[in-house]
Amino acid sequence: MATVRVQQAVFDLGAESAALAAGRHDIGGMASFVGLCRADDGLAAMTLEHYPGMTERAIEAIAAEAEARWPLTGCTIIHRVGRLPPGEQIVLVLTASAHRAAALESCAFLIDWLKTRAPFWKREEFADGQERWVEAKAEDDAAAERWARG
Amino acid sequence: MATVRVQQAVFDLGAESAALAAGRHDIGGMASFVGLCRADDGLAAMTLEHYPGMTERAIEAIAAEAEARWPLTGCTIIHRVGRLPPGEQIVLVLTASAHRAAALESCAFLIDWLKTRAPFWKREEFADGQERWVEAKAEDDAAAERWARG
Amino acid sequence: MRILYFAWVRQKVGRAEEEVAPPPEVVDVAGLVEWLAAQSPGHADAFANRRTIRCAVNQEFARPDQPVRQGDEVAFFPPVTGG
Amino acid sequence: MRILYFAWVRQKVGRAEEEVAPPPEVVDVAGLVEWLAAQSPGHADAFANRRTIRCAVNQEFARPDQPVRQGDEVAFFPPVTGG
Repeated sequence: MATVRVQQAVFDLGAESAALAAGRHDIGGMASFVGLCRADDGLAAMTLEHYPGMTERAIEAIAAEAEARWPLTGCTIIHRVGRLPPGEQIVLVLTASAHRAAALESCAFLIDWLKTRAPFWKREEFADGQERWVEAKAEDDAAAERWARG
Repeated sequence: MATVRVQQAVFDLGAESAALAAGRHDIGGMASFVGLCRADDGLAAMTLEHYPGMTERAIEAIAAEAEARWPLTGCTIIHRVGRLPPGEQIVLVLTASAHRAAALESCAFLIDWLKTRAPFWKREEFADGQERWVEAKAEDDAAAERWARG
Repeated sequence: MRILYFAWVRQKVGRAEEEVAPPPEVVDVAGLVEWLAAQSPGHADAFANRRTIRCAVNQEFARPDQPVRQGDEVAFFPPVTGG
Repeated sequence: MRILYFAWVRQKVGRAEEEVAPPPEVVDVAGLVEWLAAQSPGHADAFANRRTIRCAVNQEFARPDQPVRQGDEVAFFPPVTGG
């Protein structure tokens, strides 16, 4: 059963990783991905909006899909919301398995699916006061699509 | 330039990750892999032997190959040696890039190549007193082979 | 029926949510979009380009032919950009 | 020439390293293996199955036809199993 959290607060990769491994001797590999806010093109901050209720359900469904595809011993997904300046963490995906390939592949799968299936929207603020909503990227759809079955 | 360490001491994923991101606003994603010692078949401990000098050179060469293939903003590789009971961390691979695919792919590449190109050897001790050297796995060669070019 | 709007759809409509009572001939998401688009200039603007709008019915992604009925929670938003 | 042994190769030879002075006809890794294998029963055992032994010359992986000369550091070990 995955741990899923949507929160404003920063997360702690080391603590989350330790929690997933605590007391277990059956984990051979843990993989993580942390998405961060880049200061591209004079970006001053990013604000993440989400759909409370649906977000958690959608992430839990994505995690359940990963657990069905790979033999995971644990999975943690944390996505931040609110206003985040450059350098701030946005999202954490953490997977653990007896085998490294399962941990690495499921981690890549989860972040690809999160990008296209979880109801979050990013608005960018720039140093000159301009604001704009980030547009969905075709490359993200393509990345998610490569995990399609059949 | 990658950070490469071969050490007996435990490492701290959170601290290493924070160090790689410190003061930077150009990182979009960080990927990590941590290999751990599993308690399979009554394993009491694993002892890692290495080739001092060559180990560091080999890991630096592997890291340089990753940096040539992907646009990384940072890379940290730590491999422990000595006696490690089940549950202990063995290896850390950490990569950072502007883009998530580069971070995720280079992380998978590095652990696959480390497994087949860095001079470490594992000896297993079992609860019944038996000891044996771990044999190289054909699946590890296959995993490393998929990154071959051309 | 409770309607929720997110991101620029919310900004264009001018509100985050509203309770609506569409007429009986509104039976699916496509019909609901047509009806909502006629409610105000802001609604019309938000739904001007149907292809850029996504929908969820009761917190599950939904296509235009998905049935909607009284009591449903229906959300409209742009393609997602999290992660 | 400095020879290093690791893992079960070290255990079979019975030492971690040794200084050797092979005759002039030993010019490459393959020749060095032949010569070393004749030095003791432990050496013979370690090199019994040539295909399971890997070699590095001056800390770079080397094939059987790699030249070796006085002053080189040559290491023999099983296929690596780190990570």
